[in-house]
Amino acid sequence: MTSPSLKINLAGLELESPILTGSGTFGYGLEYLPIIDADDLGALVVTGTTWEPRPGNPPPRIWETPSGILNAIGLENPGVNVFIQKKLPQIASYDLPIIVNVAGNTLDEYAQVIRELEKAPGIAAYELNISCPNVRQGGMAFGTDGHTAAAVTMAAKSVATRPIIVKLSPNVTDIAAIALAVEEAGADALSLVNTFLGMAIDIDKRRPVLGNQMGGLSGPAIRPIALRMVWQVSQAVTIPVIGMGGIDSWQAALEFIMAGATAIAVGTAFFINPYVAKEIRQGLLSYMEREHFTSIDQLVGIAWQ
Amino acid sequence: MTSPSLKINLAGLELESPILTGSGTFGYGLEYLPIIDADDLGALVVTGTTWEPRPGNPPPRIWETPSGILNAIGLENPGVNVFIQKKLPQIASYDLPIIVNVAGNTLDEYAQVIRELEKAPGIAAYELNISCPNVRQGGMAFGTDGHTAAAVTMAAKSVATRPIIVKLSPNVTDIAAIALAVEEAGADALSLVNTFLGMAIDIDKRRPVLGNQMGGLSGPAIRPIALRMVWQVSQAVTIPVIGMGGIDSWQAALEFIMAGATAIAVGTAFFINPYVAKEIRQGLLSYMEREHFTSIDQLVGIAWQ
Amino acid sequence: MIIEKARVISNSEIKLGYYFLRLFSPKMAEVAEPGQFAMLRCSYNNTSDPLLRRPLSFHDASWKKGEISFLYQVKGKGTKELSRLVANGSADVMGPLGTGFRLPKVSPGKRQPIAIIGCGVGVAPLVFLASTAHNRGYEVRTFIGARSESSLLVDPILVAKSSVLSTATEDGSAGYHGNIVSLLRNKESLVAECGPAYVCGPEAAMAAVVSLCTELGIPCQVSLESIMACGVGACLGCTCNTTRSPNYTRVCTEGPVFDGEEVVFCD
Amino acid sequence: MIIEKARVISNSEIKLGYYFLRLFSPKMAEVAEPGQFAMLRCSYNNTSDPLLRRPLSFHDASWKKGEISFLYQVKGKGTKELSRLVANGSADVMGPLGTGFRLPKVSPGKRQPIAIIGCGVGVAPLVFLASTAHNRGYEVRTFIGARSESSLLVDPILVAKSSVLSTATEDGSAGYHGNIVSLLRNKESLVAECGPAYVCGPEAAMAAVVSLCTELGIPCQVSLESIMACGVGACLGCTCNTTRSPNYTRVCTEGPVFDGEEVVFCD
Ligand SMILES: Cc1cc2nc3c(=O)[nH]c(=O)nc-3n(C[C@H](O)[C@H](O)[C@H](O)COP(=O)(O)OP(=O)(O)OC[C@H]3O[C@@H](n4cnc5c(N)ncnc54)[C@H](O)[C@@H]3O)c2cc1C
Ligand SMILES: Cc1cc2nc3c(=O)[nH]c(=O)nc-3n(C[C@H](O)[C@H](O)[C@H](O)COP(=O)(O)OP(=O)(O)OC[C@H]3O[C@@H](n4cnc5c(N)ncnc54)[C@H](O)[C@@H]3O)c2cc1C
Ligand SMILES: Cc1cc2nc3c(=O)[nH]c(=O)nc-3n(C[C@H](O)[C@H](O)[C@H](O)COP(=O)(O)O)c2cc1C
Ligand SMILES: Cc1cc2nc3c(=O)[nH]c(=O)nc-3n(C[C@H](O)[C@H](O)[C@H](O)COP(=O)(O)O)c2cc1C
Ligand code: FES
Ligand code: FES
Repeated sequence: MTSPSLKINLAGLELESPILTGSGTFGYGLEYLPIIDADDLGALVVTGTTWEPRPGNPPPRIWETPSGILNAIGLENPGVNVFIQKKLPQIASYDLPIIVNVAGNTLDEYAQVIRELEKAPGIAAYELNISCPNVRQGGMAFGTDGHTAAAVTMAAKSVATRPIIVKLSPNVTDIAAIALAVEEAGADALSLVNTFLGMAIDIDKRRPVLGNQMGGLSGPAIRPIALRMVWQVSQAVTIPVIGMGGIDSWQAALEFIMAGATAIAVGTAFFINPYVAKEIRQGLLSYMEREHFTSIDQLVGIAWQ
Repeated sequence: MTSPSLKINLAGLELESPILTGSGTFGYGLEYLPIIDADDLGALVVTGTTWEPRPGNPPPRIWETPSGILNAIGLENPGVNVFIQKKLPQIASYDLPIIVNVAGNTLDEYAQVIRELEKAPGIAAYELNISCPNVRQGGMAFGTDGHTAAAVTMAAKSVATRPIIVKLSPNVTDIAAIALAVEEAGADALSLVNTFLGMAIDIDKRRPVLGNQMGGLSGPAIRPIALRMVWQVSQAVTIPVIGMGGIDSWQAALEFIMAGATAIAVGTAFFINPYVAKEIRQGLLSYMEREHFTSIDQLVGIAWQ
Repeated sequence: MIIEKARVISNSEIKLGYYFLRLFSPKMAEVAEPGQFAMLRCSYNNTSDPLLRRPLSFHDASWKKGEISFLYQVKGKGTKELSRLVANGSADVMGPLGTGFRLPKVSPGKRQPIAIIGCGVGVAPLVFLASTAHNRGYEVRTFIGARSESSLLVDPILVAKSSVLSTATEDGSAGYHGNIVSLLRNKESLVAECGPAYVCGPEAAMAAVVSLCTELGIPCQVSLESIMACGVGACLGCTCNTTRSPNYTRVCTEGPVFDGEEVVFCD
Repeated sequence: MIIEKARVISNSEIKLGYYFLRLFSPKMAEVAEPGQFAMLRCSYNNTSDPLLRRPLSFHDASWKKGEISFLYQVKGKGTKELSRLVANGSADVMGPLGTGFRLPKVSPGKRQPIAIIGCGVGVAPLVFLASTAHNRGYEVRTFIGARSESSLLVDPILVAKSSVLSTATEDGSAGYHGNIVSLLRNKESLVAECGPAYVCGPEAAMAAVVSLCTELGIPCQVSLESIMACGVGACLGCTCNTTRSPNYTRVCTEGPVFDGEEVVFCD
């Protein structure tokens, strides 16, 4: 018997593995790729990129909570031009499809960043971050309303020749409705979820712990909610869904795939276990062999089919 | 020096302690009150009560997740009449203010249940459950829209002589807006949060784990999100807020109070540690003594004041 | 009901993946009854994963020694944490909980035979029952099944208290070659004389044994499992389907022991 | 950078609340440098609270023995979990990480004095530095401060490698009565001759020592702390304010050791 296949087609991209990196948790890959096996990954989703360089939020930026972390990085990044000139050539050497996470303050800024990225080679797709909870104009406002979410999507589509993945915010009443609006606006794929807006208070200082007061909650704590959203959205739309939120094992990855995710992304878990992508890949393969699945596609959405 | 005071006034109710029980996690108090010290509690919030008896959802109803649990009890309860005749007289012996959590399928049902409860003695207030995620018509639909939330509140106010506390759903885009709508509709206090809609998948059976497919996530996992909501809501409204979501220690309770909660409720933590209310009470008192606060009121919202 | 941090007397791996935990808890030892259980906290130092306590049946309780014991299989993260308990450390334990086994009334002077039927780690609660029954003058006939030798738990107390002890494994690696039902059929005459049969094991095995008991015309009691949050009846999370009441029944309070015929097994 | 499950050689409480952890990790022992750190996983068996690894500086590393060691204070749930590690168990460790201390270039034959200034558990990373410096021919002058005797960590290696070792406690329960700055002022002539001063301790103490060094005209290096998620530079979570770059600087990668004058201490 030939070994089962983990290949997927994601909005036209042929990926060798359904395991992606969560934007912002893997930097530009330059820290982790030297120590892990790039073959375990299907694509690299890099840190949120904006037009101008951004300094990010004041520290502290990270706070641990039960089974989760709050982060308030605040989209620190060197801006799209430095990204193209300095970072992109370095990542290119790893021969992985690169998906650039794009953020902006205005509709125009999203389009502007993408226009710039269009000129650069070696980018597979864009992921629109309309869901960053950590900067006032960091996107979350765009992601919590169907109309604006659709507007950003259209603005991006109108300038992009590469696929547009829209990353949804979980801080909404009806994520399926927003997913549908974004699909109608032309999105090629969806990714969900970004972090949940949360906070912690330092009871000695009697002030919020984070420099930015609020931050985004990620990690295993949010997994049950993220999974529910993937379940709802993947049944509502026809475009593929990239599922994420607290995935730290092959079992958790499989839950998301069975709930309807075509691909999954690992974020916070890399911090604790840089080998997690390999463990997930091997776990999925063993499961498929044991249960006689030949292609990972057969498992996508199997829990509601 | 006299010892600091934990007394609070909650929508006209004078409570000896700001520590309440989360509805549905403490039954009718009959299991826990015999083994703990009732004096640690300010009031007893009993399980959701509906007009008709409800059998609840098929098992499994509970599933543990990282630092949280999913529950899909489905409002199992004997109905308002059995509650009044059988349960209420039993609880009354503990001499604690009793807050009845009320749920219904329709606006009328909420009113109908309250009308019935109005006839019974020994009830301090009502908590409207417009946020139960576990039954199709269990309230969450009422709690995710400002207009319907206001309508339920008005329906309840029109028949109630006792204070109305409205329990908000966290499964919304803008919880402060819903809080405001409910305040305008006449609510005397707010409680938040109810559970987050979530799910888990059994990868062996390839089906959702819970009999009801989805359930409500509670426990420490949700604390950062719940705290953020209490922070936002308590700054938006002028009525008092009862904060809850993952409180399992005096430090966590204090975070909610500093974020603006006049009272707090403990839910899931009772399952693990039935003595948690005492630990919270003693911890708050020691903190206040150490830091020279004379009344817990002085700490309410101190983190944003 | 008692909640306390009890001193660990010992916690040792008696067979690969199976642990035997002894706690010093005189108060609980005095009141615990066979078939009742305790909820053990698995997280310490303010950590919250694993969050919930885990239910374990009393394997034995001795008011003389002030000791309670548990026999458990390491399954997931809760029992894995329990396996890290060390002698003289402490275990946060809450119990006794639930409604245990009921022994039949017998005519004076009669040595009533009862059947103890356990599969895998289902043997755990039956040990306490066997020794209690034996001490009260019943004759204990024990039938133990397991997938294979590695999960066959032949407890020394059971051996000591039983007049008959038969074992079976599905793969034939020890005892009779076959599942628990075929073992019981093989010993049918011994079983059919018994007052109640007391059954604990995987749900499918219990369902099959209940059918057999009905066929043989003997009453039986089963100890059910269910995922539990509170363990005391407050959360309504552990309900199972029975013919007893109009609605669901709480395993932690009305159970975990039920009459075989009132349980609605799902298949 | 290495990630491995290293065998625990020992993990013992050397002083109330302070532990000394020795791991067998030949690969890490060979490359670790003074001032670098490792990230230790505190949760096992798929539990996720505490979630993040915890950063600990190398207290020592011996490529000869294939051993690395850590000196840590139990603060919260992560270090509490670490304190449960037992000999022959394993610890999941990732390192070496970060940029460590830099020793000054010295003219051949000269025995350059350096100052080692540690407060509380801030002593931990300085031990490795002291022995390395001593072995490379520097003269090590050591100044240790603490709130009181119970948190004064006078490490035997430090004692052995230092030509001068002075201690101070704020409450006077041991050594000089006063804080670290007043101790240094008291020994000003000894300090002022030093090549860099190497400082580690609470932020306020480090800020005060940096001022003093500026005043005395000697360079200094400080080891900063920050809450870290990844420890490798990927998450941008650990940044601190420095004069070095236009933006924030990562403590885990550009640091944890910085030149005293480039750090912007917040007060
Ligand atoms: C009344 C009662 C008495 C019990 N007595 C014993 C005993 O004496 N010895 C013994 O070894 N086991 C006993 N069990 C089962 C034991 O409680 C579970 O094996 C244990 O809770 C699993 O926890 P875990 O964290 O190791 O596994 P988890 O990681 O939580 O789960 C592993 C597997 O066990 C199942 N499971 C999880 N929690 C429970 C639960 N509360 N009840 C049943 N299944 C569960 C899950 O569905 C999963 O498939 C008893 C259960 C009950 C309800
Ligand atoms: C580069 C570096 C090297 C270190 N070396 C040592 C060492 O050799 N010995 C030693 O005892 N300690 C050292 N620390 C500090 C140690 O990492 C923290 O004490 C530890 O992470 C606390 O974890 P906890 O779970 O016990 O406490 P928690 O419950 O997480 O927190 C307790 C307190 O510690 C603070 N804290 C939490 N995480 C960190 C963190 N990552 N860094 C700083 N403060 C934190 C919190 O704000 C809180 O006030 C070092 C820190 C860094 C950044
Ligand atoms: C430190 C950190 C930085 C992040 N930065 C970004 C970002 O720049 N853009 C983005 O779309 N999502 C960002 N995220 C969200 C993650 O990509 C992911 O959606 C989220 O963390 C949930 O997945 P997880 O639980 O596996 O981490 C960030 C998350 C973390 C923890
Ligand atoms: C088992 C269970 C049953 C619950 N039943 C109700 C209910 O009947 N009515 C209600 O308003 N909330 C109900 N809740 C929600 C809790 O009251 C509380 O809002 C929520 O669990 C968050 O708090 P916690 O994290 O402290 O548990 C229930 C929660 C649990 C875990
Ligand atoms: S476990 Fe809570 S009612 Fe049974
Ligand atoms: S801890 Fe992640 S960048 Fe420093």
